[in-house]
Amino acid sequence: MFARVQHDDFSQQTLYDELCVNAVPQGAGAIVTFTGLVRDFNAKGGIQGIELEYYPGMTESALDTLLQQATSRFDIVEAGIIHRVGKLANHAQIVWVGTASQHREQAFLAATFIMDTLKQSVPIWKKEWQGNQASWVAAKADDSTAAMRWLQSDKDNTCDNA
Amino acid sequence: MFARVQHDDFSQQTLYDELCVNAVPQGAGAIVTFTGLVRDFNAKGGIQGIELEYYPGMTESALDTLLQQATSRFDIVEAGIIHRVGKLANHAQIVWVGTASQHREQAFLAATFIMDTLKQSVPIWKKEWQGNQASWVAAKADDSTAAMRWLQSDKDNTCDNA
Amino acid sequence: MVTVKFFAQVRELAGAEGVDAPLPHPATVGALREQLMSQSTSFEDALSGNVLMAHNQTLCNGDTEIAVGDEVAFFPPVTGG
Amino acid sequence: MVTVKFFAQVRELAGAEGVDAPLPHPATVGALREQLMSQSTSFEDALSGNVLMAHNQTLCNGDTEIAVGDEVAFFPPVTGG
Repeated sequence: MFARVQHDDFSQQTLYDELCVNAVPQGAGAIVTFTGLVRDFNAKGGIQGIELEYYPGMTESALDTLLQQATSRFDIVEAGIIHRVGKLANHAQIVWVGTASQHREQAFLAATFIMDTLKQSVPIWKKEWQGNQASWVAAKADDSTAAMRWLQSDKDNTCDNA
Repeated sequence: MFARVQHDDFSQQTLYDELCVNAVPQGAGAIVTFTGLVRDFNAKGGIQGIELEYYPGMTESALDTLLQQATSRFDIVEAGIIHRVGKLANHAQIVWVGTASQHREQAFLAATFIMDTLKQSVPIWKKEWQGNQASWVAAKADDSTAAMRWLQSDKDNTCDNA
Repeated sequence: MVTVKFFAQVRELAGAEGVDAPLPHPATVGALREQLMSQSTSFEDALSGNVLMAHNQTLCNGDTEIAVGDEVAFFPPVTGG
Repeated sequence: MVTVKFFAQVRELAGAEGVDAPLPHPATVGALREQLMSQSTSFEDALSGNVLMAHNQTLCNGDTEIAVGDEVAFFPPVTGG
């Protein structure tokens, strides 16, 4: 498993190959990848790129936990996440998720789960640029604390013992 | 949309880029890919590669129809399928499916749908090699005719008018 | 004549990739199949059991009508992907 | 002291990436938040409303106990992916 936060762009081929290094010897027959791209519009009209902020340390740890959760919930043999941060132009690659399984259904489900959970619970914040103004994107989850708490279920939860 | 049957191996990056040529100008924010690999075992033990046979003409036409069906059923802006034929070694890439959508859920659903339907209804047949013997893989669908007939629902169906 | 094609197990059992056949009476895919099965024991083996049929590269059934110059294919349930 | 970090809108409203704060009484994340909000109007703006809290990089709530040397972060609901 691998999870990285980086500013630099990523190569589809390189990440696919990295996933296969562990996946193929474990009998993987199905590889699913998801790539998120910067869209060039929002509800208010055209945008000129985005900017992503993260919490160094906590973000990587949340991604690691997310991969562990996906591995325990689904019958997958390997998974990886790359998330870019910083300023990204329209159409740039933002996030890549890869999953490998012996059976395609599990690979699809695990990749879907990772993306759904990532959007709700990994500490990353997005700004959209319109002209010279950058606006923070509003969160969709009504109860964001509940959404994020999910990530803690496998961990020694010092907070809830307080 | 693009669908090809070929013996040669394919490159993840090249196919991803090919999908993006049409997908990105149409506002795609989500790209999903599926890759099927030759597994090195079956229920009876280890295998030494597979061999895939197809029906030149009908197979390509079935893949085209499948892409049209996926496009009409799901909110996707682009999709592609590559299926290899001939003799393929263990761990080789067999099939690639890519879908692009404004929203990730539709991209995931369309890719899942394409793979499920492809396995049931596209004229391709698989042999597995064990030692010097090659055995045809048994079909899983109980009613294969029904599974394949689904592909005809959008076409001028001369057969059913007979 | 009608162009007949065989694929996968059907091809191997038939011992041929295909054959040209005269138009059967009645002129249907089902009658063509019967005509081929009576032609040799290997064709009989190949075409009995769960065999799918295509007429001019579209899946069809035994009632489908055929004409001179058409292409008819027989093959087992598919197993690609 | 406790290391306090702000992110995204909270950081911008606070006008700072973080601050070192004395251990509050009681020594909880909630008391720390109250203490910071009474410190300046920009901190008050930043920390009112729907703000999430993390203690040593794990999501927590206001009752979470803290000690000298701990790291506490305040940030809005996440919007990555």
